[in-house]
Amino acid sequence: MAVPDAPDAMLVVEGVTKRYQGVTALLDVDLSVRPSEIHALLGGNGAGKSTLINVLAGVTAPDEGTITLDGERLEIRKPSDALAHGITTVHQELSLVPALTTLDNIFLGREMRSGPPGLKVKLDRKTMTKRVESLAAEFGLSRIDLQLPVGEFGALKKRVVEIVKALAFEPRLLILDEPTSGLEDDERHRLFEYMRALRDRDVSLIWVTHHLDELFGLADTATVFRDGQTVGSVPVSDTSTDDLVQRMFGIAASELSGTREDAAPERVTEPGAEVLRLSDVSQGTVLREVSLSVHRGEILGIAGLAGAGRTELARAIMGVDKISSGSVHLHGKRVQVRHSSGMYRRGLAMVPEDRKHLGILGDLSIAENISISNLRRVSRFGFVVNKGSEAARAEEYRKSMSIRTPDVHAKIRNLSGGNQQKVIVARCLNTDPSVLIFDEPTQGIDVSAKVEVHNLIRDFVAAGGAAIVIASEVAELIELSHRVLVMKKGRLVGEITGIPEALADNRYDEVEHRIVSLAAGRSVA
Amino acid sequence: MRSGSRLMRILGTTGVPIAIALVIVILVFQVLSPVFLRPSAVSNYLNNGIPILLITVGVAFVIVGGGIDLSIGTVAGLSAGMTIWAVGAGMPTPVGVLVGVATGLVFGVVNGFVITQFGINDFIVTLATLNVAGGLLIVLSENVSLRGVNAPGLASLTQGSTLGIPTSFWIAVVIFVVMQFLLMRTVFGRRLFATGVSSEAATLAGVEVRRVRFNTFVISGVLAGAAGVLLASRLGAVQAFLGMGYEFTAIAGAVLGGVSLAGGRGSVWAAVVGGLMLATLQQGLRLNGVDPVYFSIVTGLAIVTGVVFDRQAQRLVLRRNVGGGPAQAVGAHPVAPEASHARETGVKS
Amino acid sequence: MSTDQSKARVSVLERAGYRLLLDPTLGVQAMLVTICVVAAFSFPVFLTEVNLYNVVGSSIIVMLLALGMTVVLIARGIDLSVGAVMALCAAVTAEALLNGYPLTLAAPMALATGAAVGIANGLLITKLGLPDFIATLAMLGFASGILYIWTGGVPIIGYMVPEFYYVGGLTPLVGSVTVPMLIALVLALVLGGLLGWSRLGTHLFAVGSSEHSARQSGVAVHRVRILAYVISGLMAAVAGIVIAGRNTNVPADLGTGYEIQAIAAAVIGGASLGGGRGRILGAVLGALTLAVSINLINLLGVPSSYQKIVIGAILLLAVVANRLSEIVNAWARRRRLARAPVDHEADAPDLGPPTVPAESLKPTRKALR
Amino acid sequence: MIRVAAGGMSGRRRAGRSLIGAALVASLALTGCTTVDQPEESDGASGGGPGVSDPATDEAIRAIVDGRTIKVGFSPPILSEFYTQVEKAAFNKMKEYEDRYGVKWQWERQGALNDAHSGTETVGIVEGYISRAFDAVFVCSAAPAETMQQLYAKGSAEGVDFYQFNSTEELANPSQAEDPTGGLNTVSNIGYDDRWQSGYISGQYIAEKLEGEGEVLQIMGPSGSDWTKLRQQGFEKAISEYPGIEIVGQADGGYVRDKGFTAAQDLLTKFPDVDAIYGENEDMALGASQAIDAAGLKHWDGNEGIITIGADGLVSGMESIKAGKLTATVDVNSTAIGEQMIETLFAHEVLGMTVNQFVRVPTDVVDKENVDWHLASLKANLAGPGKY
Repeated sequence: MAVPDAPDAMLVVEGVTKRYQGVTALLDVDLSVRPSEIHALLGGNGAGKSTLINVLAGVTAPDEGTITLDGERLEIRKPSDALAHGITTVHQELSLVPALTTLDNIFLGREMRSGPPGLKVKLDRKTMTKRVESLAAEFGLSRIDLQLPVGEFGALKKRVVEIVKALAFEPRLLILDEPTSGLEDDERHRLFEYMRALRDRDVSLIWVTHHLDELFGLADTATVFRDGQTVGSVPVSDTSTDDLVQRMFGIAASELSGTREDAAPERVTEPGAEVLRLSDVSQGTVLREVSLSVHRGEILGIAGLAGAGRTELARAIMGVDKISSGSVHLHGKRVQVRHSSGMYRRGLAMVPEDRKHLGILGDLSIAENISISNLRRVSRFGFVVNKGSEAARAEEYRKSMSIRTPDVHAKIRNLSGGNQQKVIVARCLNTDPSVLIFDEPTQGIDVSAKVEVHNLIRDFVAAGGAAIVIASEVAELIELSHRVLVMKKGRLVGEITGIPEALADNRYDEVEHRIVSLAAGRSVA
Repeated sequence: MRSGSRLMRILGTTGVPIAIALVIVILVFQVLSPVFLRPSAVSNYLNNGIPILLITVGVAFVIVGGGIDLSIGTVAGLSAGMTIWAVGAGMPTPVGVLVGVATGLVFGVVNGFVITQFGINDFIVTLATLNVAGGLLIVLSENVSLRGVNAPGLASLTQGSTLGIPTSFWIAVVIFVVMQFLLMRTVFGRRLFATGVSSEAATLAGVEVRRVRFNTFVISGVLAGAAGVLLASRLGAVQAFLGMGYEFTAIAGAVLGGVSLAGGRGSVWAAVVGGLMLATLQQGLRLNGVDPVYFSIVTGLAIVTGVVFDRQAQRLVLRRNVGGGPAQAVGAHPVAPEASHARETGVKS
Repeated sequence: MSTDQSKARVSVLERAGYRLLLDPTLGVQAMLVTICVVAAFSFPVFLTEVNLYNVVGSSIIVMLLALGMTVVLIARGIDLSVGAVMALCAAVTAEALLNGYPLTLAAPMALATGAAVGIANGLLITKLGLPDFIATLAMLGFASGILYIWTGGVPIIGYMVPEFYYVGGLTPLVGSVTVPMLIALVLALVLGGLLGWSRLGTHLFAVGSSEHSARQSGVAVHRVRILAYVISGLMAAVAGIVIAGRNTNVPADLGTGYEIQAIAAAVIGGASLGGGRGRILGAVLGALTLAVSINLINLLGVPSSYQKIVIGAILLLAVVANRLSEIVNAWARRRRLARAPVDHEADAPDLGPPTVPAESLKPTRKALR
Repeated sequence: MIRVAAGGMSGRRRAGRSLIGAALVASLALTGCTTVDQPEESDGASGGGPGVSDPATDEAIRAIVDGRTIKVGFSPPILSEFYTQVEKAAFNKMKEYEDRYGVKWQWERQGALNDAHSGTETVGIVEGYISRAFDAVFVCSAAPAETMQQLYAKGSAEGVDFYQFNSTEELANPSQAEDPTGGLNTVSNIGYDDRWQSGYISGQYIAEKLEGEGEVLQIMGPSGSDWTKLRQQGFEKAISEYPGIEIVGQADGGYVRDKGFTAAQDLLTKFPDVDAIYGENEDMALGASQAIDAAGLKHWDGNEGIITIGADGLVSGMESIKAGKLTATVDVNSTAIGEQMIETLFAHEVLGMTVNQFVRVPTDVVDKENVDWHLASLKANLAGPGKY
């Protein structure tokens, strides 16, 4: 389909091309956004969405092409140029400054100043507060929050600050790059409301999302990208998820997820022996008396709002953070380990959240990233790394997990998010774990990669492993888990068992409702 | 294309651009002053340069792990003093050598312990131990004589020659080879790189980051101790201010060779090449009769051009190389120059 | 409302207590007070007006440099060139005075020199991408090399004009108050205001804390970093002018070692080498801590051979104190949050029921399952 | 950091120029350490055979020289006013010899820059001179004597002659009386009369002015430095001879003025009633005199006030003495050292004479009485014609 010719377009991007050191990230891309519309940008990882957004936001300059806003040709060389034209961007990666207060963050680069005329040098925090106070309050940020350094906030609250920051300046064009990642359903919906309200106020929005389900009823137009090129634009009302998936990946949606339908029955199995048990584990104020157990062949989901202590639980199990009381038993034996390396040796492994910063070792190669957690396996005499066998192992994983790279010696940084995540999973599998912990395993990766990662988790468990999955998306947890534990404020507040059976009985909504209610702390209806 | 890209990859290896520059500089100096490559001059040059090269290699380990060690200079001085003291007190040479190396080891352990266990910034801790080691040498030199020691065994470490080349050269080569092996081929080295790239991510991948960092300070301390022993051997006597200021030369040499202050990038041989470059410049200027007041300017210029040159070479290679394979995920920008710069500010907390 | 009531319940005393406990310079304050108390008990002479003024007077040079260093450290840089630049600027001042220029012309010349070096540092770091440590180390070499070649190692002397004795603090202005003290006070206030109340200040913290975020927010990162070095260069120039007056001669090695003292003072004062943290008050207190320590060493008659060891120990103590104060800060913050009426648990704001019809979410979920 | 020591730049007269000067040198020459053989008739060019400006002698020497170029290396421990002054005096003497005898000079200065206190850089510099086969090298270094002597032995074997100047060889060879050349591999050692006497003389001066009664402060150089050690020994020895005089306070002034200033200030708060301050070098003494001003105390006026004394003989020190602030300084005679270096070199290198192992130039205390003369001759030397 062709890009709809939109003479009334507000923003027109024509023929934009961007090459990074020989790699073509965008090739002759067109985009046209009408006034007051929510325009979704879709595409797999590496399709070029982020690059286009970076171009519009002034983070990178295009090699060729033009950008026109309201008929005026724009030269966007740096972020401040974009801001000056009313183009505001909420990047997928938070762009907040930890050392600054919420207020200073919101007004960073656009500070209001007071003082005698011609000498307006003093920051006018009073006016700034006044201006943003009510907006902030709507998103649950108190006055005190405005004065606290952002570094003290959790991920969710940071995301909220980021959104308030974007909304505070009445943008003409608001670009949202995966704005809901890490948000709970409630906040997600609050944001959607705002997006609608902005549209009603004649603001156009460009919205990048991997969650096709979010589009319907919200977005007006969707433009699909593939391999750095525009596939086409389509009114959202005229399309379906399957249609979009096909455009994004050039294959039918059923091919992506079909095979798993057959696997579903095997999920309903008797749990095997207990592998991991936690008894009354506490850690400061973030974990309180958590007791749980995980069995062979089981996927245990952990649900909870951000800040409920899910990641902290994973870190405590892995020995990254020291627990203050309680005990951890592995295969029935108590383990006391002060460091994650000990846990890896004993058969635990973890795929951390925030892949880019906590998962990958960006400057190391794919092979090196795979072997790092179990160097013993590829070393001679216990300390000399055998590069040959290291590469051979990596090669095996590359094939078996279809990690898309021609060379396992390439730096992992250069892979797409989904492939990076597969490498991290390979790293964990390489330690022959009996328990594998996944913390937000599919955050920021595209639909097809997500399916692949889910399959990896299921395969691992099917082969006799045990998995703990932490995910903010309740839907993802329900899809994967046999059993879900819900956390709130560092405690376990509930357990939902028999999920596969419930799904087989079409009781999805009931399960979802229970999880959400427990996590939010409301009484179960 | 194939051979071209291989050439490019070699050029892009850390330290290679500087090594090429080093060869050019040596040739230029040889043309300017024919004595430059005369055996006696080369032997002097090696003997003078090797102690600092050892320190450079030691600090390179710390830097690759994302840290910094400022105490190395005065620790080397103190180790030299302890060696002379031990030998002067009648202990056999091997014991003297051990005493010197052990002194460095003690400082490495103290540095590593305080930094990793208390989580205190390494710049400040090692600045403090710099003062402590320097002070101890002064106290030592006031209380015992660190001169007039007749120790042929100790002296033979640097003044003797094996196969016509100074013994200290062989000692250094062995140490460098072992260290290069340790860094590039062993489990420890791999963990060290992981730590330097991202200590958080390395922790989560099961690397005992604290222990790795602790070990880097121990290595740095031990090599400073070894450097002290060679200094003692060459000088035959120790003066109270020995080693002061060596730390900056060593760090500059390592960085010039391509060891990144942000951590996670570098190699022993690159550090050695960078250190040799500084030593060569100094020796070359000296043999051409340039007043040392110009040295600091020339050295400053060399560092600036060297680091810029290295960066440009890397960038060029990246650009040329990337065209080669579809390995690069489209849109995943391999090097966001701004982002990588952000880490490169030199010292991390 | 209950909020207001509980707010009122937090007594004034308690609030003052929190204020102290939350102060990031708590560590250095505690340390300084401890040293002063020890000194006062050991030597009654310590608390005499004369001695206190002497200590303050002797801390000024390091203090001025530490002020600039703090700004650079906040922006996540480091400036090793300040000592050499100070010496260079002192020489510029002295030479200008020697050539008959009035102080009103000599001082701006020195300031221009400092600013120029700052710009050069900034450009090397931002445009050529050199690590700060290396760029400023090279600049240290440049500046001191130029000074050696220029003076041939012979100190510049004979430039003292009567008003310059005021500038150097050799002639007090009123009572024991000297011009350098006033200069340091004014500049500390100016820089304090700059960091706390100006756009540049916010941007400095932003660049130091997260350069990437700052850039995305439209902060001109390069300009901010260059300005940080310009401020540091200017402070080095001011220090140069003052030390030229205090020293009454300018030898080529005048600035040796000052960079380390400045960094030490700034770090003792709580600035972080990791960027994004640092306080002007901290730098002032840090410089005073160093000066008081030296004063104490001199009064105690510590043999000079032990001085270095003592200085090293003080540095270590100071960083440990800072670390402890961080822990106390964090504890106090948690406690205050626990007691404060505001909804601090608002990591997850309660937003009420979702408003988007759930039906719209259904189809896809199934398609993907 | 070091403005080391030694001394005084003073230039003292442009000796060499007149018979009067020569006579003065001869008469001042101390007996203990014999100055180079010093023909009575010479014009002060003690080492060099050249006598009075006698055309025939000059012509004969000119024949020996035969237009030869002498390659000389000069390695001071640091580039400072004092060593610049030594060098300048040497230049003047070199110019004179060039004019008279047609000898040509190739002079190369390489001073250690970064480690004035440790001297390891000097080792490399001297090795460079050996590699390039210089005829003669003048060295003053903080490096341990043993290190340097080994190096000299090695260099001598390759035909390079070494001369130490302003060095602390008495530490290496404390028994010069019995074994003059013990442990020394130099052709000659040129310095001012007995290093620690700059400390000893200062102590004596203070004691005499105070008539054997009083309290004294001592501002020292960095501990660990040989010069510091010697001066302290000398000073304490002198003071120990006067039981009525007590050293009440000591502090480190690092050989630099601002540290000396602060140290003196601190000590003066604790001991405001002292009678004298000894700064081991002139910069620190000047810092101390600033501290006296700042504390509102009184400078020595011949009868009362605080005596400040340093050592070196720098222009700034002498001007301070003229202004009535610094009381005195020990001028260790940098210009005479520079001249003697060249004379000794010429005598040995060109004329083949055996020169004295120790050449000692006279030392003098400069105070208000004689400062005019010292300052004038110093300035005259600075304006001399030599330049290489």
